[in-house]
Amino acid sequence: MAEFIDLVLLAMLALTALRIIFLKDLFAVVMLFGIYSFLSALIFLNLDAVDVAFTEASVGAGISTVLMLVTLAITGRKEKQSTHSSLLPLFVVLVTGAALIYGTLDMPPFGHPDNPVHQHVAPRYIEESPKEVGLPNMVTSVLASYRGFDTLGETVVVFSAVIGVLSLLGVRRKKKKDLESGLESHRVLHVVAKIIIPLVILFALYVQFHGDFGPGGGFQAGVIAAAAFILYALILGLPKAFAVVGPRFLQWMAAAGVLLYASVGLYSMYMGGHFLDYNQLATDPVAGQHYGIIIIELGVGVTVFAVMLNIFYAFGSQAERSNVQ
Amino acid sequence: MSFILDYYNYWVVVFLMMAGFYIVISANNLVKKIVGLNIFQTSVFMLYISMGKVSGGTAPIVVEGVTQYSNPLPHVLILTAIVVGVATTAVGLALIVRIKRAYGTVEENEFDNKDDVI
Amino acid sequence: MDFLDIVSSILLLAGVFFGFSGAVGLFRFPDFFTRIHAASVTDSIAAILIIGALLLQTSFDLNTAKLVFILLFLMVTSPTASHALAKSARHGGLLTLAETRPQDKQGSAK
Amino acid sequence: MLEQHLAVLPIILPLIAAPLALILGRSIFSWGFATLVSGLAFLLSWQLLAAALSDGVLSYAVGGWAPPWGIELRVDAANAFVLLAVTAISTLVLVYSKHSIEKEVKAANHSLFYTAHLLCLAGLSGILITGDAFNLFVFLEISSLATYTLVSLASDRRCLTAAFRYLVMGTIGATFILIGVGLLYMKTGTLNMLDLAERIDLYDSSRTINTGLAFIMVGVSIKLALFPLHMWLPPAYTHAPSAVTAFLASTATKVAVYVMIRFIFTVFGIDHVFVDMGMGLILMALAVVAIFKCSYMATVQSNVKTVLAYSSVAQIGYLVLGLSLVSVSGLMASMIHIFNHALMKGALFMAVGAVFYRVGSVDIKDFAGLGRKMPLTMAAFTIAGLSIIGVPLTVGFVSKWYLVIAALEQDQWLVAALVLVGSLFAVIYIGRIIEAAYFQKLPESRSSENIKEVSWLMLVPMWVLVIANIYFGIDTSLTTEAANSASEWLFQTNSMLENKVMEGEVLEGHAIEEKAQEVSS
Repeated sequence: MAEFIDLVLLAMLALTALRIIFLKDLFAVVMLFGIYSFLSALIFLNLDAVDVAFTEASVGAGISTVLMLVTLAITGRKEKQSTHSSLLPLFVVLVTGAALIYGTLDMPPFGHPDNPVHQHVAPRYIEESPKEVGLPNMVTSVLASYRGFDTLGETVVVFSAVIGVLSLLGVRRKKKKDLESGLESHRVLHVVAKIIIPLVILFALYVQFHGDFGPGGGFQAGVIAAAAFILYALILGLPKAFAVVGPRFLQWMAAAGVLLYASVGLYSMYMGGHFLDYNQLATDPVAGQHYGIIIIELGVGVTVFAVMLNIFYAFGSQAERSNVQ
Repeated sequence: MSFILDYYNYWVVVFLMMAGFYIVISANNLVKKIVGLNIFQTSVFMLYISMGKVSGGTAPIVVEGVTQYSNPLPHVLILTAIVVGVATTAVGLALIVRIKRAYGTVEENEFDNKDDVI
Repeated sequence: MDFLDIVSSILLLAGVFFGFSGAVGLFRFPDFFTRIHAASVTDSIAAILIIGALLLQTSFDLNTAKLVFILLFLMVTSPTASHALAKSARHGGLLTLAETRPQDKQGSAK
Repeated sequence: MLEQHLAVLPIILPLIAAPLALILGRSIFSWGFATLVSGLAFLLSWQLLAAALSDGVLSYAVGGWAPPWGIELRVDAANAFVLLAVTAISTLVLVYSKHSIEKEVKAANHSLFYTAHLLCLAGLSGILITGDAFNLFVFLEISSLATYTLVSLASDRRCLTAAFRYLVMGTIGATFILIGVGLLYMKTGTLNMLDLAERIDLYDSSRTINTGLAFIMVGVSIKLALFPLHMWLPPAYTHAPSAVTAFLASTATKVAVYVMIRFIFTVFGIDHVFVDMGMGLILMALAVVAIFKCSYMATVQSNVKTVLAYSSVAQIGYLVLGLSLVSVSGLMASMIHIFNHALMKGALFMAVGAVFYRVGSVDIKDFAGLGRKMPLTMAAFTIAGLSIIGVPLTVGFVSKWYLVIAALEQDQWLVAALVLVGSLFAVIYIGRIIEAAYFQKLPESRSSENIKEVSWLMLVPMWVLVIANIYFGIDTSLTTEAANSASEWLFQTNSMLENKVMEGEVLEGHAIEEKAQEVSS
């Protein structure tokens, strides 16, 4: 059954990708990309990668699509007729694809439990991590503890993204109150948003702190919390959102999250262990792992929330500027 | 037949990757290039997740009575890679907004004509 | 197959039927407002029916609560989204089919 | 405490400093802080190189999890040597950038500039030190994102399109590396490079592994701007702020070359890459074409930064050429050239940045008469230019010398001759600029402009590099010793790998014999 679902989803993905190649209407392209992301999230779910599915749905189908739409609002939605000769790209793609297909011929069969991937390294995560780290969600154990350095790097990548976006676009605080911002006339939206936003933030907190036991964690929580504020900013306008959380404050929050994460590593060095060795954080190693993971997940959550919201602010204020012009 | 059943997943994923790759290198519009880049990357993520799957396994969260779990390591790698992807997308889109402001167009061949090449 | 299973299957099938008809409507109807009407109305009822069917399959545990929350969330957001879309379209100056072709309407009234 | 954590500190120091630099906010504080941090990183990497030269390998398990389960940092003579060059250049460029950035970047973005610079430094250090293939991808993306930001900070609008092209090409490269690492992981189940090297041999002739190798090679080639994939480099280097170009030209591509060396020597093994896959010939051909095509391109450009950018692509050809000779001396020539080219190009781009600071343009025709107006800057440019050409008593000569020796060792007379002919092109493109600066008169229209020497804050780092150009050109003991032990170390690791393969074959041989006996009995 799982294989059948997989096949159907893959077919839908292939159709979506083909449609995107030939479409000229960029608005439709971006919406199809959102669908593509969502379908791949379903594939991830079907292949047991619940955390990944969660992230792909919130990032690919959520944040990325929103950012692309805002960009389209500034750049226009029609693609002009391409004048590129498409033969060279086609040739490059065919060669690359042929190389990859050649590579698949010696691949271990799909889903087989004896594959090398399942024989080396991973068994320790599956068998020992519930004892060594003490969390039922192995993905969180590996992410935050065994490969915690990768996750620090990932947080820094997000931080670099906000540095890039801010240096390119900046966030302008508007002095003029008269320009139309948000969806003033939509009464129904206002009421519904006011009901929903607290629930979304509550859900984000649940995802943040329940990530040790179920799918979720700092990254997903940060994105969901940012989505709640993005909704607020969309409906009530950027100036009102700036009054709640200002862009300057968000910059500090983004920096603080990275520093919070790194400080756990420094503290464990101070206690005599290696960088990010959570065993040193408490007398009982498993308790130490638990403290360490909660704190670094908080750091990730804070940074991701601040960065995603700040990036949206930057794009949003550009879009409002182009509306005025 | 079992050959096809063993590999069809990888083949479709390769096709999707190449579709994304084609969009990146052939599109003239910068937004479409970024969409292509995302499709390319998302398909690579599928390659990783496919190799982590164990037939008959469940999601790698400890549940009483389950012995066969899928491999958690590719999931962790891809969580990181998704974040890297969205970071790149954000910076790329910000560049596009600035290019639109500076050149008035986001079609590659049009702004090329507005400057001397290099 | 006990009674609950049968009821749940019927609800599920009904939900699928409504979802499918909504998709057909989305394709077949002529303009924006009729399409969004088809999509939003059938979508709501399909969601209620399908989640109702799933609720009957649970054994009244955490999953039940989660499904109820999802149902409530969909009931609030889905119509709101359709409303916002339609209102924005109207705001932006989109006319209904009847308004764009008044003579046709008169013709058909006769 | 310090010795124990020496391997991780050069990465986390700039990593933690970056958010602090953002919080500091004021341009002058961020600048001072970033320079201080970069200087500290330089001292640490000096210590690290000393430790690596005396003790061999330093392995550091991040999080206390033993490899291959956790992430391992692995420092040996080779990457400590490259790290030393990277941190040294970073510190000098930061000192230099204070004035240069004031001229070329909007005031509001200054603290963002220093933050991005620190992030880039942290990413490059991470790429060099990490011993984990996926961790390498993460740090690669940190440095790349910071680089796109740095390139796009210039005030000319063309920097935007240059940065966008760089972003698209860079992301394609990174995704190719991701595919390659995934294919390797699929066959071996591990991501640790040492562990990968051990387990790859079990599947030596596998098509999946070879495809993975090809994808990693192409991905890294995009990052290091190897000839047909170099198209992103000239525009990016031309339109980025001068300080950024000085930093990137002398570090980013070098780090990518090191990544290629690392994958070839410590993961796949040279026998596999060069003999079985025949990549040596491909790399050598591409390198030779790069040297000629791009040296020629450099002679016909009018923008000096573009001239030097094409020259960089040509110099990358030399680096890859040394690598493709597959010998200790060839690899040693590449390692020396990584260090030396960083010194030359750093000095050259700093001098060009100084000209931009005063004149506001870097066209060759605007260099006319600058020899008198900016004597120190142009003297620095001339000496570093002579170094690029390969005049004796400069580091350029040392690099070319070892490269020619390495080629002759293998009776590659043609290659040795081509290296020397390539230098002639350098005479032309550097000569054009020097001719303009010293033998052409300042145009009448500019004589009223107040063109004078730049401040000491820009001159000192430039001249430190120029003096290093001469010093390491005369006293070659430090660089050759480090490069020699680095390349011997790489070959040693590699032969360890191959011995294992041999044992594996012997075992298989036994198995075959046993089977044969079973059949016969």
